Amino acid sequence: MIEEDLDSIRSDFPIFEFNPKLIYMDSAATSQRPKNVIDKVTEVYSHYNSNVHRGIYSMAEKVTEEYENSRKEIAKFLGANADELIFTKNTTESLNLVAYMLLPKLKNGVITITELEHHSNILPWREVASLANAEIRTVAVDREGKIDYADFEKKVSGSSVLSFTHISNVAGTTLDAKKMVSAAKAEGAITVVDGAQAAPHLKLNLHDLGADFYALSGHKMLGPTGIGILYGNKRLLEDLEPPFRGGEMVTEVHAEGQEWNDVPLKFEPGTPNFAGAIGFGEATKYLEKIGMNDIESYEKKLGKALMEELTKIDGLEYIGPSEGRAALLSFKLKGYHPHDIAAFLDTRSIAIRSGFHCAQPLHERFGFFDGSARASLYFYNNLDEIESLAYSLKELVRL
Amino acid sequence: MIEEDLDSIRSDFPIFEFNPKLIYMDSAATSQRPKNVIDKVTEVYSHYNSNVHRGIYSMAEKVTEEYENSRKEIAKFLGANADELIFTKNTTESLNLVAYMLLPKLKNGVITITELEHHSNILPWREVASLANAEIRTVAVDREGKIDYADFEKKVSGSSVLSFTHISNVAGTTLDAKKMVSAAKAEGAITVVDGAQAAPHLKLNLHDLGADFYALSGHKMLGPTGIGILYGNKRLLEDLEPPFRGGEMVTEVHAEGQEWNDVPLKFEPGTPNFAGAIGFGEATKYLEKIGMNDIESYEKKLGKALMEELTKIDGLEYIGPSEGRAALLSFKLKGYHPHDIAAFLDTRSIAIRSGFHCAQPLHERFGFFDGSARASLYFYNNLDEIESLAYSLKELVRL
Amino acid sequence: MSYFFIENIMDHYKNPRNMKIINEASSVFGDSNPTCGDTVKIFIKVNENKIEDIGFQGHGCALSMASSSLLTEMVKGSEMQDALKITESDLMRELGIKELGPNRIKCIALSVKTLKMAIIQYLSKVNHAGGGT
Amino acid sequence: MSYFFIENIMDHYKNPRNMKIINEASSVFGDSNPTCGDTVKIFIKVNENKIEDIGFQGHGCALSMASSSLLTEMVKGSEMQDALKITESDLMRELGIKELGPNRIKCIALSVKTLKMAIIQYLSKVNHAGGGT
Ligand SMILES: Cc1ncc(COP(=O)(O)O)c(C=O)c1O
Ligand SMILES: Cc1ncc(COP(=O)(O)O)c(C=O)c1O
Repeated sequence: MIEEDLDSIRSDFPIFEFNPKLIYMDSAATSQRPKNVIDKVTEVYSHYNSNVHRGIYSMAEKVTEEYENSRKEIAKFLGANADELIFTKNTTESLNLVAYMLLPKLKNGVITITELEHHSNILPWREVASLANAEIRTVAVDREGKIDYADFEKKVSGSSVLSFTHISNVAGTTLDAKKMVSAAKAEGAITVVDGAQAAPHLKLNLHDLGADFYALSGHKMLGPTGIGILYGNKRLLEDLEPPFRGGEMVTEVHAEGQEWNDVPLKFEPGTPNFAGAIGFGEATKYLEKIGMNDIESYEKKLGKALMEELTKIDGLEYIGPSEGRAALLSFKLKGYHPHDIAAFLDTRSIAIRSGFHCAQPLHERFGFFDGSARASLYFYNNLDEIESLAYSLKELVRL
Repeated sequence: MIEEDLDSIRSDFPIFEFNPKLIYMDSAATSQRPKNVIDKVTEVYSHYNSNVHRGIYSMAEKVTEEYENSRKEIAKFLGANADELIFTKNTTESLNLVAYMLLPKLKNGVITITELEHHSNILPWREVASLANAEIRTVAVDREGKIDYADFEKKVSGSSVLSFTHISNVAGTTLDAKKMVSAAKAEGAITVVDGAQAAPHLKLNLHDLGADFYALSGHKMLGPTGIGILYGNKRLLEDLEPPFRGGEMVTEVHAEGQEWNDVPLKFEPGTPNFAGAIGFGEATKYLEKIGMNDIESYEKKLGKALMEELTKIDGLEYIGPSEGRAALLSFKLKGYHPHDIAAFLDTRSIAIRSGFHCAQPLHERFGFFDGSARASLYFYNNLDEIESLAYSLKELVRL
Repeated sequence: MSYFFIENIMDHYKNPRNMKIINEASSVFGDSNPTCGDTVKIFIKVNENKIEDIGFQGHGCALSMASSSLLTEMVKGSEMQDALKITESDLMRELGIKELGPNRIKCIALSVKTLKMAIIQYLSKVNHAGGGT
Repeated sequence: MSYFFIENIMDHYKNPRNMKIINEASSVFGDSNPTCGDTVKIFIKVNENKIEDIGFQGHGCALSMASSSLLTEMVKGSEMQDALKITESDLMRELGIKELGPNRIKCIALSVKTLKMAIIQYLSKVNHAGGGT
């Protein structure tokens, strides 16, 4: 049970030791990292630092083994196979990579996204759409930030690609990804899921989910910065051409022509962030130890409390569903600019984000033209911190 | 003087403490990293870990400041301005990025490279050439692996882009980059320099060099993994469109259209490897402390000794110039496969690389069809280690 | 100290000076900070090289509103040349802020930039018209 | 222990067994390991489901050559079905290697893969010809 172990869990995170007063509520932007992850990165650099894949001296073999074991560890965590995981630097690179991979299939096609998307799941598609003369359709959401399924069915029909976020980083809505994926597959569409906010919080089984591609960031789930994943269906990965090229992803290069390496290496040009990848493997081990099911149910409680406490405040409006939300809340407070809210909370050691959270169209959809203040929690937060947040907001209103 | 300080220099590198017998001669693949760099990464994660650029709470301001100060530090090191440096994950991404940036300018154009190139400076150009129906020309090298300037002048004439390596990672040749850049500019070509092997070893002044783009990797110059740089001429960066897109690189996104952020952020979509970038700043500080001029002259000595000692061995053939070479040597030994050389040296704690070093066309050019064994040194190596290498190779030959 | 507890700032935020439209303005310029939605519009009335009157309208966080208000006070009645010299750090000093992180400087920079543009626009208009005042 | 000091390996490398071309082979298959330039070609002569004779030609590092040589010894005279079952780790055991890193496994895998392909090619030829031996 996380609640009982919280003191011990928090003591695994050096930042809370360094800054005991810190109430960190910006985990949707980037999470904190436990000691085992930080130490692992140091271990790589201090014990067997050398480049992966090509060297045959002992250190090079050791680092290659650690790198590939980490890929296996992450695959197990995600319910996928290791050779379906491409290491990228973040979700954004993963989404650009898949968009460029699919470019040859998109000529005059239809790309369907939703109103909930992060800029990283909008802009790459706009780019390839303009290169391929494809159409972009946007599925509407209702007043609670939930997918309008009638509109979804209309829009997905005839789509070449469906790409949508698994959990919205603003509204906190969790989409029924399995249902949407199978509807899209029935239409013959390739399915892409932006899992940046889901992978840190949900127990995933990508094979069961059935999406062709799934993108995520290590830094949002306890891992080092500069490491992400693009999961891809093996058959598609084998068929598609690598849009980004260089060393390590080829087996042969001659004056004329070249041969790609096997999947997934064919999509990993250049020296990878091997220390980051190995650290990310440690992060998933840590999450497994806590248990993703426990995390899910504990965070449900946090999400509920967050909404209940904050909606008691006069003049507060929020985006998203009133029930079943992720442990985050994007809100505005009448008479206070979101920046001022964040700056005031900072004086109380509470770290929350203000702005558009890279999802401006969604804010505009809900009339939040100044953006919002967003508190986003993770399993290392607790109910007391939510109370402190509510208390400080009331303080601000009284100021 | 590096020679006198070498004990103290080596003690800055935790890996030599962990493995005192290690003779590391694979720095062209990736360098070792000093304690200040490793500690800085830990500091970021433990003291002010939060996402850069958007947050306004204290930790977010602190990390943003560190990130941008690091960019300034690196700019100073390179003789460039901070707003001309784009953070990427490695040289390969930098070269893919510039190739895709230039794609709209390449229609039916001419891209000129050289026979010395690493796969990362060949394959991205082949890709954009095929998309833009451009021609690729390859400047020949002579028997010593030096540019054939007559051929260069012929090929550069009428080129849209000239892209070449500053130092060859196989032949150890240093190209006269300034001369080549100005010849290409006179032809109206855009110039791109692959500085992966030069930036760690030469005192650079990018403004003086005058190239439009310059690519490099942090991990080859004491920095963390997963961080690289693409330097770009400010005016060009302002004119060119960002091929990779997502959060952080836009100021406005609406249901229709978007506005790019200022240069260089417009080319940095998604959460950057901020811990890596901050660590890279520390790495350049360390290099400044040692002094790039000292590094250059000390490494000249190492390069000379390496060649002199190794060419004494019967049956050894190498690629590259006999004089003025970088501190690396790619060689073969009659009767011994390069893998066997590397594997044998590993039993003597000597780490060198065997294979094609991501430059297969160059190996084929010189008839090295099995690849080569390559010893590549950095300022933390010394003459004794070169002697040990030579001694062990003689041991192998006697075996 | 956070700007929340600097009286000068909170006073300017809650009681902004010169928050008005000037109908017969010599120059009007508006700009915005799209990453946070802040907007500001500055009106100046010039007489013999002096900013005789100034007004602003806007919308944004306390810091951006207070700095716009204070800036109008600082330049009212001064020569345009002097007004052009005012930097973000002058404004910070006047506001009583010691330090400001890179993500918040933008909130102050907006009014400084906008005033500059209003003046430059005025000067180039006058020049194009073929002579000084 | 490094393979350099394993006598069995060095013996096979320096005195490869069955390094020959079989002109009247039942199946011939060649493959290469392009990342290091290693090549191997395997010839098998089949009689009543048995590998009556086997030869190889090749070029590469000690590990890849020794493992090709040993592999031919291991399967000579055995049933094709049994030969198909041999894995990299069987070969490692026979060679006397305890561990092999991910970047070197390929050197051993090449001969195992090539033999497998030679057999499969033979079997599918026979099947297409419409019957067994
Ligand atoms: C000359 C040259 N260019 C490019 C690269 C690619 O660097 P990275 O693998 O860091 O992308 C290398 C490194 O191997 C190199 O030596
Ligand atoms: C839903 C969603 N998609 C994509 C991203 C982009 O992630 P990254 O910045 O790690 O590339 C984020 C993170 O902000 C996100 O919340």
